[in-house]
Amino acid sequence: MRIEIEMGGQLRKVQLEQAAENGVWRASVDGESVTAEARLLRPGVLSLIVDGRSYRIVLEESAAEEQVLFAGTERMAYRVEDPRSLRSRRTHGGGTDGPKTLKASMPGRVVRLLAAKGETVRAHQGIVVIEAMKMQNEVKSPKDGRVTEIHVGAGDTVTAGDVLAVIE
Amino acid sequence: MRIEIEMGGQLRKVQLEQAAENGVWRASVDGESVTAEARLLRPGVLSLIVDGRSYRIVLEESAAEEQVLFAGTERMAYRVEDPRSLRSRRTHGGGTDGPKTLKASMPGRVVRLLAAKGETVRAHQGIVVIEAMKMQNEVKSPKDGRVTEIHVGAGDTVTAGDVLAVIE
Amino acid sequence: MAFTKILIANRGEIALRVERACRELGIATVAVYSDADRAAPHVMEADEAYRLGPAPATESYLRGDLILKIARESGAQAIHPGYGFLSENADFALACEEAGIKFIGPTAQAMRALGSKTRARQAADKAGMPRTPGSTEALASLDEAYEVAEQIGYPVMLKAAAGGGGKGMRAITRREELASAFTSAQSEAERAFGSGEVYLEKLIERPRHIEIQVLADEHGHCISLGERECSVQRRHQKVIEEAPSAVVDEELRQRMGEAAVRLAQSAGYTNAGTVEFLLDDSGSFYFLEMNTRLQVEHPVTELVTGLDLVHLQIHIAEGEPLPLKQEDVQLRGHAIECRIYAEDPENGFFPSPGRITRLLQPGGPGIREDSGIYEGWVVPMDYDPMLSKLIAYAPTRKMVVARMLRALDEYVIGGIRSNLNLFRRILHDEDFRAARIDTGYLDRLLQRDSGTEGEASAEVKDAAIPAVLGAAIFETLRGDGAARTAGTASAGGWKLQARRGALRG
Amino acid sequence: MAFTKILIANRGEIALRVERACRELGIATVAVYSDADRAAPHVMEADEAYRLGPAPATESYLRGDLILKIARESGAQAIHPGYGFLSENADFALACEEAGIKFIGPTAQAMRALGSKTRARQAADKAGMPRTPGSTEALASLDEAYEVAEQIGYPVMLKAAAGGGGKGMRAITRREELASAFTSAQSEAERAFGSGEVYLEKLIERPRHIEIQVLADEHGHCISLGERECSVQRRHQKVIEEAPSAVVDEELRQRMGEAAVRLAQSAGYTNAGTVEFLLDDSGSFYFLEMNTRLQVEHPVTELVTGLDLVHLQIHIAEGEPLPLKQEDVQLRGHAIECRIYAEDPENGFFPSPGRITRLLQPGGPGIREDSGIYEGWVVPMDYDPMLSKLIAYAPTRKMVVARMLRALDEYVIGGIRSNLNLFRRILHDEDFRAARIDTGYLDRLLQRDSGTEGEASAEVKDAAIPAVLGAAIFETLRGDGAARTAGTASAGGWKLQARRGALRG
Repeated sequence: MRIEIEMGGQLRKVQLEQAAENGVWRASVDGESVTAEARLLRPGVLSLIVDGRSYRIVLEESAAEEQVLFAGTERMAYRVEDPRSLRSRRTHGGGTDGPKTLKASMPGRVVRLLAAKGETVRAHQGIVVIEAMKMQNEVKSPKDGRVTEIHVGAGDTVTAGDVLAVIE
Repeated sequence: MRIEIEMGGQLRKVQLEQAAENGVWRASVDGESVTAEARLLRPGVLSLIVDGRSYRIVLEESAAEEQVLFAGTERMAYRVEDPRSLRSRRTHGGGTDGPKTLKASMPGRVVRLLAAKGETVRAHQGIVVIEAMKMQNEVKSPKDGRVTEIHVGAGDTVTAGDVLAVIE
Repeated sequence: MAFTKILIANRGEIALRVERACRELGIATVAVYSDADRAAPHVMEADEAYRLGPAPATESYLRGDLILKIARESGAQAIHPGYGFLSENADFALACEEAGIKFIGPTAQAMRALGSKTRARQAADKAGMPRTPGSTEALASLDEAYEVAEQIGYPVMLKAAAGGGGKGMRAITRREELASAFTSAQSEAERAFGSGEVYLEKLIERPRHIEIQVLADEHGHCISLGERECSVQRRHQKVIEEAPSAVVDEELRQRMGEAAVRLAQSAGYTNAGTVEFLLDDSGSFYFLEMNTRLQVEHPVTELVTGLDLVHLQIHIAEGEPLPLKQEDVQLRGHAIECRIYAEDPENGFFPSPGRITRLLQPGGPGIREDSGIYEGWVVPMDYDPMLSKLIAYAPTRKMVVARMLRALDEYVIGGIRSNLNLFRRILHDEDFRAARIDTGYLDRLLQRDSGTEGEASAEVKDAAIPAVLGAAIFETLRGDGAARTAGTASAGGWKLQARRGALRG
Repeated sequence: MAFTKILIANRGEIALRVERACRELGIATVAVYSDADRAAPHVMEADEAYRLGPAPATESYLRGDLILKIARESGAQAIHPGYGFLSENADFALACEEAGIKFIGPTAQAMRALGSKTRARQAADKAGMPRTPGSTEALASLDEAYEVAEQIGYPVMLKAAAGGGGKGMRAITRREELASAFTSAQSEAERAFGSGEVYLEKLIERPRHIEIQVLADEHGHCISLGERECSVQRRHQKVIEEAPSAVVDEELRQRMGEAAVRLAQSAGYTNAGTVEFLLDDSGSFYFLEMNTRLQVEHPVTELVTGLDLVHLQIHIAEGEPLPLKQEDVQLRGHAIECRIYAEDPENGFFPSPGRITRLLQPGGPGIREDSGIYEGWVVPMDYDPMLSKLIAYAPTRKMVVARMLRALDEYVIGGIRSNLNLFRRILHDEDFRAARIDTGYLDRLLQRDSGTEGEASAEVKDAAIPAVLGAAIFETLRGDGAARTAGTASAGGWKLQARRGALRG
């Protein structure tokens, strides 16, 4: 199996093959051969031994395109570029041109709107104020443009990933 | 939904219905009405509130016919007699007549056989010795009879539920 | 009167911690919960549990009327308020008294006398206890503010009498800043606490925050249980606490302890309380305020004294005399506490509520965790973001820091962001390790470190290959769903089983 | 020499406990494992891990040759043997010495001098320390056995010099029993230990098992860390341990401690060790044997002294002098340990290996768990059935018993059987609570209780309706698989999601 994994800004090509023995995987990472001995202790928790060194790799469960794992204590985000994977077929973020959606980065309640539909805004200008856990956070415009859509109103409850507004 | 549950030697008839509200179940147990408020915290762990009293009900995962749960600290075995349930269609144990299978009650290694095929044995006579965790345990005949089949030999590894021998 | 049932008017780790104490004392527990907390551990672990209302605290945990009604109907003889919510609400304490239900804490009267910062400063004067120079009553006018400031000398601090959490607080270095600060602090205090009362005190530069735990019974006995060092703060919120303080010696501990006991006794204080001080460079200490309740950080005192403060709170409320005298208090070893929050230190400390999808918790020697979470728990957006308190104990400060780092390394919280890495950063910092800390320490560390975040540590590079391999293996298993379900015995067909069998061996 | 890397020649909770200590001291760890333990926590938590061989201990954890080879190749400077396996194997200690790898424990010589019970009895005589009356050398013949028995008077005890775990041990109340016991004990000892050497000692009736922890550095300093009470035993296996003992006062503690130190010093003992005594009704104590290693029950001593014995073991092995003197040892509070086993007390204590399908572990104030398991772990059938050690600390014995019961109530182990309920039974027993215990206590309790097992407790009746309801709800959810997977976000269609949503709220 071939997989491409983008992690820490680098695209790594991985070729992976399960050997006959229990839990042994023969792999090459960017052409370098590696033998790894793996055991899934419970869902999302992998004990990995590579050349005698022992690692705890913990997968953070996510339905999102970007996955997160902990290698020891290091939190690492990654994206799988496997052509067979459904998830990578979704359109990626794209450049700074074109319409941009403003998404909630965390669950919370909309406290107020700082811009109205049709208003011209600047990059980094606050658009929506969300409150969670007694703290208020401004969700800011990713670019200069115009607010073409607003999907929420004061008092609404939002969850992470909800589209709040569109800036064109 | 109607379910019959055998627990602690008693057969209880339960009628269960999920109310419109979140997590509220209206039930009758042997004709007595009960309203329960339930939340599954994670697989197998149920927080149950009945008349203001709070209970932790933990299901022990099992593929066997007999299920086990912990109500607080009490370990309770039960069997579901729901006619719709596949599991209850399996034949139950039966009486003391007819052939009886001798099963391993725990995983281990067969150390030695105490009876040979064809041998006449008495109830409670040791038939197979299994070792686990440095302890040896005799699996005993459930009845007077004759050993008609022996499925294991010294040195074999067995898991719980494996048939060791048949006594007729 | 020995209690047989106690209602815990709180949530999260502190509710569970009090329930555990009650169970140890053979006392039945009544939990209350909001709709956001139906699946919370404190609900399941209680003997009884009753719904209060919707998620917002004003409709649930702050509903003293409902809580009292539940206490009465369930037959609880006492209410433990925990910290936060109603714990320092004198009206609620009074309502409990009037309803014949024991409030586990001081009387409403003592709470009022020490709860307002200006009244507490007056009490400190009466008790002959050092406090920061400045006013002891609300400032009547800007002119009075100018007058007091000249008298004590700049820099000065404007504070709300009813304050807490840094609200209504302003540091003023020059005369010109006073007028606008006065107006804005007043209106901020008015909004936050319903009282615009502010006062002025001398600003102590680079102070340490040192507090003394006191316990007073209802028979006039009061003892102190040593100090806690709480200087590691972000925006006036404690982040790490320890006991003892590296800079408090036996003589200073005794003087601060005696001052704290004097203050408590002067106000007829009963039950557990904490007297907070600022300690300056020269070793002088100044009364700051009194917290008339159990503190979040009480476990570090428990570990170095070997006592259980909640047991003692309950005994005191039952009318028992203190089971020990001042000279019986033995301090031993060193303890440290990390407040684990659902927040993202790398992103402006944004709160991070949501589902905890993965949880690995530490254990073993010297580690205590007072937690209110589990794998699968959805951290509500409605309350304080504290998830858990990780507390370590060891013979020396050096070793307890090493032990806490070990425990942090074992800890994984997935699904939401947490401040675990912040603690690693602090505990590795040379200044922290040398105990060169003051209340501004953490803000300086955060500013200093923000410049160096681009560099990948050696550890990251080390883990890059296994991390990539792990991701690839998870992805391979994900294809057939095994990554998520391999731990249970129930899933799928034989092909999947075979593959998982190979992995699990 | 300061170690930078240590190999841990063990498995289970003790391997993890030593790894934690190493991490706290900044020392890298090398784990070894058998095929049954690839997924064990001690493998994942180590820095390095190497396979030893198949599951049987003789092919893995007892392979000293392989372990030394791995130590050399991985660059470990020292080996920590834990308890059991190679920990009391003088040949292995010697092989380490010869390979230039430090064995963290006493020298082979000291181990030999104190490891044989007869030689240890001779050492006790030399150190002027009370021991049970009887022989100090192997009995040469049955005639000699008769002679010694007459001399000390019946009842007597026949014991194997190389013994342990009750093997080769016979209690003899009358002369007529001696001959057959002599022959059978000899042959049992021969089979179990490869040495048929047996000796006779006076049988102490209803003794308590009290042991003294000692620590000796390589510079001639030796201290004792108080006693542990280990009288709650089943078939000579400890089940519950506590510190301090309810019947040992300061004067007796000092006398036993001094005797233990004398013995250790007379044999040039270094590192951690335990001197076991029997204590009779009259308060007289008799030397029983010395364990030349860290004990399973060391945590109770750690909790009452505030020290970390594994840290100290490592420092001693590094050649450091003891960091404290006898007068620095402060005992405070009370600690108790429960050895949680995979066994079924209701069914003849049959071992119960297999997969742990459900695991809820306790936490909070005063609770320490040294565990080697997790939910999903398959307890191998090849080793000791110990799963975990649950240890509690509180100011008093009464409170620590209540606290342990609270923690046991929080504990759930599903999928395999455990002895959790046995501890509940013991800790609720009036004799245990009054500390009326001796080494025969538990066997008497088990016999007594076997008659009353038919009665359902009030608690069971209380829980019957919720248990039936819970079963019915689980069954309803099982239909669509939700009971098993509701905690993860990945499963199934919208219908299932909706139902689960209702449940989880």
